[in-house]
Amino acid sequence: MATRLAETAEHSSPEEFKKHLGKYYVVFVALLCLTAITVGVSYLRLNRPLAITVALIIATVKAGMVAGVFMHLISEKKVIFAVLILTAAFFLLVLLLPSFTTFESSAV
Amino acid sequence: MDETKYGFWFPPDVSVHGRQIDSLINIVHWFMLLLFVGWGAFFVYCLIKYRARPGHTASYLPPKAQFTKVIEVGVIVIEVLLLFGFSTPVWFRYKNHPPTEKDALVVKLVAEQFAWNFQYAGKDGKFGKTAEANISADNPVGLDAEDPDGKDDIITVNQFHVPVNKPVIVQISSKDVIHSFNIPVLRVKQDAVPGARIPIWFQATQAGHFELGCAQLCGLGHYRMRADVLIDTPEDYAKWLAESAPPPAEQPTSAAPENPQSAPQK
Amino acid sequence: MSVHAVHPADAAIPHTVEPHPVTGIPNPKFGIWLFLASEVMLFGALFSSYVLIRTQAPHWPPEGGLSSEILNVPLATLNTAVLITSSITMVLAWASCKMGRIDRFRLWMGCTIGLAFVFLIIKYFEYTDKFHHGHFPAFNNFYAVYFTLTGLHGLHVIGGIIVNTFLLTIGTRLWKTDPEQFTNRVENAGLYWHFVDLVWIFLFPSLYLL
Amino acid sequence: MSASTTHGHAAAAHAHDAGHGHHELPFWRKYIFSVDHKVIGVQYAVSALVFLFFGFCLMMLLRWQLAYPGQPLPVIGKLLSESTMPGGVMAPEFYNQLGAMHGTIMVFMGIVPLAVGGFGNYVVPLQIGAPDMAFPRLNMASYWAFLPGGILMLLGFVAPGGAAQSGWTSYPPLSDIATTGQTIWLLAMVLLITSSLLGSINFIVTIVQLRAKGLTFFRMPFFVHAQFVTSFLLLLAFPPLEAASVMQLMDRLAGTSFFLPSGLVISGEQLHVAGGGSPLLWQHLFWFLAHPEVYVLILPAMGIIAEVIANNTRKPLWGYRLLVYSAIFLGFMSFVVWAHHMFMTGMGTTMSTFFQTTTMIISIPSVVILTCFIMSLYGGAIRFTVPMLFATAFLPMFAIGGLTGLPLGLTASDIYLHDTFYVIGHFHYVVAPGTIFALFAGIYYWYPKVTGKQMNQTLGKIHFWVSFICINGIFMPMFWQGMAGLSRRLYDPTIYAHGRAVQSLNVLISWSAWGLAIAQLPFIWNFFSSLRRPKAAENPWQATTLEWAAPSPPPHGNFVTPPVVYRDPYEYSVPGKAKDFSPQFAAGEA
Repeated sequence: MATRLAETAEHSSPEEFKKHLGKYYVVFVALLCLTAITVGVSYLRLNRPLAITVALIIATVKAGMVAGVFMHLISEKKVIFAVLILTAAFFLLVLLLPSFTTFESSAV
Repeated sequence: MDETKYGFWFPPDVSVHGRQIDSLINIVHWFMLLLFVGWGAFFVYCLIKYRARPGHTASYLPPKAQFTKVIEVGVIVIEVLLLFGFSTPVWFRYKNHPPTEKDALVVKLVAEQFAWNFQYAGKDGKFGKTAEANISADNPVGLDAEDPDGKDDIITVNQFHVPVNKPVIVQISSKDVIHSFNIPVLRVKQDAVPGARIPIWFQATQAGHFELGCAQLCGLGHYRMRADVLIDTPEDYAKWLAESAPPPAEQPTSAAPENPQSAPQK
Repeated sequence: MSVHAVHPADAAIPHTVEPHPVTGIPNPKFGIWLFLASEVMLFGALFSSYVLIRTQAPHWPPEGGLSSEILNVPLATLNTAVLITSSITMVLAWASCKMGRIDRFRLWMGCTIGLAFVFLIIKYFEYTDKFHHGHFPAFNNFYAVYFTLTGLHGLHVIGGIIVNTFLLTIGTRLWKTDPEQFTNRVENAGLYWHFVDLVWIFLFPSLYLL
Repeated sequence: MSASTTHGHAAAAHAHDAGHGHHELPFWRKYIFSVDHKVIGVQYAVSALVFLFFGFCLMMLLRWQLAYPGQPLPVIGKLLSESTMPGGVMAPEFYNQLGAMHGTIMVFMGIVPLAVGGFGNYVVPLQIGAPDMAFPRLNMASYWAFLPGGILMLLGFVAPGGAAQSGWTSYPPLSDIATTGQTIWLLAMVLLITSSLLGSINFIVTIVQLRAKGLTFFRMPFFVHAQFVTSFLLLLAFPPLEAASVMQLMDRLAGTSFFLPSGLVISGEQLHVAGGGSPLLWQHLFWFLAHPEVYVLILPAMGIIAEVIANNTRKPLWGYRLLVYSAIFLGFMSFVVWAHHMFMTGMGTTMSTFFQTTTMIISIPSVVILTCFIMSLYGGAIRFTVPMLFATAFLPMFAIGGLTGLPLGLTASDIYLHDTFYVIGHFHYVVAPGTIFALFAGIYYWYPKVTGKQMNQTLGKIHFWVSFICINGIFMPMFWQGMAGLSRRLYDPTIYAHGRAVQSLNVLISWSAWGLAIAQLPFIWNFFSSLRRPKAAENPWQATTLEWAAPSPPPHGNFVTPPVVYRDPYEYSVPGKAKDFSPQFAAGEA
């Protein structure tokens, strides 16, 4: 019963499936290293905009790995991507538009 | 106050930029009426002509209707015209080309729960520094007593004297909640947001006694947050300035006219 | 032919377990991704408020100094490592189900829950340390943003703990009758858990390091 | 081992009353904590109608003060407590409570649960041929998050200091320093938002995953498309308000100052908070939700109108695909227009131009949808049944609502019209003669499906005509009040000269409002008395959509045999067919 279970996923059999476990460990180590890097970079006291971009790039890479590998987004179906892209668009809207509007306000 | 001039449609317009706003509103309403009557006529025609009655059956095929596309494009064209032909130019000119502080009367306004406190620079043309710390019942704008510029400042509560035919800049702020500086006859409205000082300007074209109201809900006294707007001829304005100027130096606190409002409750 | 041991109403709902022929996913996975989409908007609004308040503030943190001096960065780095580890143990718990090893599942899921508790305990120390110095959320907007964002994230961690504990204890009964549905449930709990880790991955640098 | 094909399983569920193959549910599991989408739909609809009526009564009280400022209310004035109506005369803070709670109750506890919770839950699974919603227990959870939220909101009235009184928009700093009623408002809002969030997940998964065989995306009735777009609005727009409510709760309870700028002086004393917050932040997050929210109010109504118009013109909808694309475009655009509510907060020229442009763009899909509806009348054989009366009245009323949005969307004219009674007239025309008339049409249209009994048509016509006259009597004069410059939310408008000039209109509006209340009596009587009328025909309106394939009222599991869809949703008057309607579920020759 367990073997048939494994077939439903794209991996063929438990042994086959075990080979795929390797990538999770790789991602795990990569995440720890990137965390160390981002903390290390923060000690360099870079100027404000550079520090923000570096930290954001590292965080996005880490997030990409978690989402892509751990959450199997790489092999996910089209309908999930459609929802996520729509959400990403509105996420950016809610993140940036209020600040732009307040920044440009004519308050003296 | 001449009550007869207020009716169902626009109240009198006594500001320079008011004419553009009124014309835009009128044009938009003509466009709306045109659309509504056109739609309405076709709508009623369909209801009558295609009502169910013996011998009349519905037609399965949709009518070949090109004219809806024409109407659609027409609506889009008119909206673009309204937007970039009328609204944005008026708004850009209003926001980006205010009168310079040199030739305009600058008035600082601090709205509070249920009263408007106006601060005029007085003869020296300079405003005294104000700080929230020294706001009290008889010092509503928190004028700094030691500051020499502030000695001749005139503080009025719910009395807004403005010279006619002269640009006026009002720097609007609030000390507690959001209010909204609204003078319908001058076609002026601006939220008074605490923590920010937002300038607006207008130029009155006609002397008279008008009203200023609060347009943003600000608590239980929101409805009675009314002030008198007195657009004076130059002589009257000069006379008022002289009368209400605080007596020179030895009087430290500004002799603001007694605050008619009782201490405003929260 | 074992009928689902699930609620009778569920039995009649197609695609509760087997994927939909067109979309290729079962209902619960689609549902959890939609839930994560709404969570993205929730934390998006909180980050938007953080960005707006911070750009408006004359200087940040209001009392001067650097956020990395006020907040304990080494402890937070450890916390990030704890959460990342709990993510990998979650994946291994799911993988154990895939390989039919319910005992390994219990081990890895237990680790995930344990690490989640470690995360909360570290947060507890961080919070109490600030409270000792009188730095409550009302102290200034830096602490208000810090406590609100990490507090709400903490609540999500607690939510994850509750779901994972259910799966580890009562939930495993489903393994005997319908292992495939149980594996899907573990996977969906995993998706939620990775999302909570993902939020922390953005929260950590923006609050502590910038 | 995998479970038998669930379709076969559902087929076994043909027993009319008992559930399929399992024991009969106890009363409380069948009607109170039920997981059947139909029972939950009725629960949502009935509680929403009760809340709607309560919100309506608040408005009737409020109208007394506006029509006769300062005069004691004859009877009811004595009944209410001294703190709210001292000596029968309404206190200003109670007036603000009535205004704030009227808005909140009608929007979040009246129309959304009726349109999405009630109609959506009941009709969508039936119209796509599904046995139930994708997550029945999540569906139950969403109702049982809604009801406590609704009751908690009403409990605000007994809180010390009364209910929330900072408007349904609760702008800080006023809402931050308000009495405890505001905290209750925030907690109730979090519950209501969670309910809508859970509901929207259920709808999207159901519509995508559980459609019957043959029911492709463009064969779904427009009502299902409208609910699909509405669910995405609920899913993605609500969380930011939940975050803002959490922040305002922190402001009020933990003393933070997210929305409190520094240096506030409240009634004479310094406010001892850290400061540095921004009041406009709340407005951004609130209107980020509230504008998609108003499209959540109108889209299901458009869905109902499409169903009723197609059925009663005996003709396929004109431009069905145009309608679907417009609804989707409307849903997307509703996320980028929100700041046209904030033109007067000192906004710069670039952002105000951006939001003016998006506001003009969003008017296009509404115009297209309305044109499609009116073109659907052309060439039909229009039966003026009661649902059709309401749907016919919806079209011009919604047109007035939409058109009066134009001067408000342009910044220059908004300077004058912002926060006046013109705005009140604008959004009420879209919501009252718009959405509520569509919901009445829906009730009359689907009542035979829900109860198996037809409602009395003459009582329906009386209800329609009196409501139609009174509702226009209420909202049309408001445009003139707005043009005269009368601000909204004023406890006593006669303080201002331009208020006194239009005070006579206030009396007309108030009497129309009380007339509208009387007009609802025949409806309420009709709604309950029709339960005892004889059994109606299986498909009384001779409709083509899938919900009429199931018996009325449908058993648990809905369809006797899972329906198969053969054609488009509105195949009426197909040439060469015996009957003038060919249902989607009927095989080839019907």
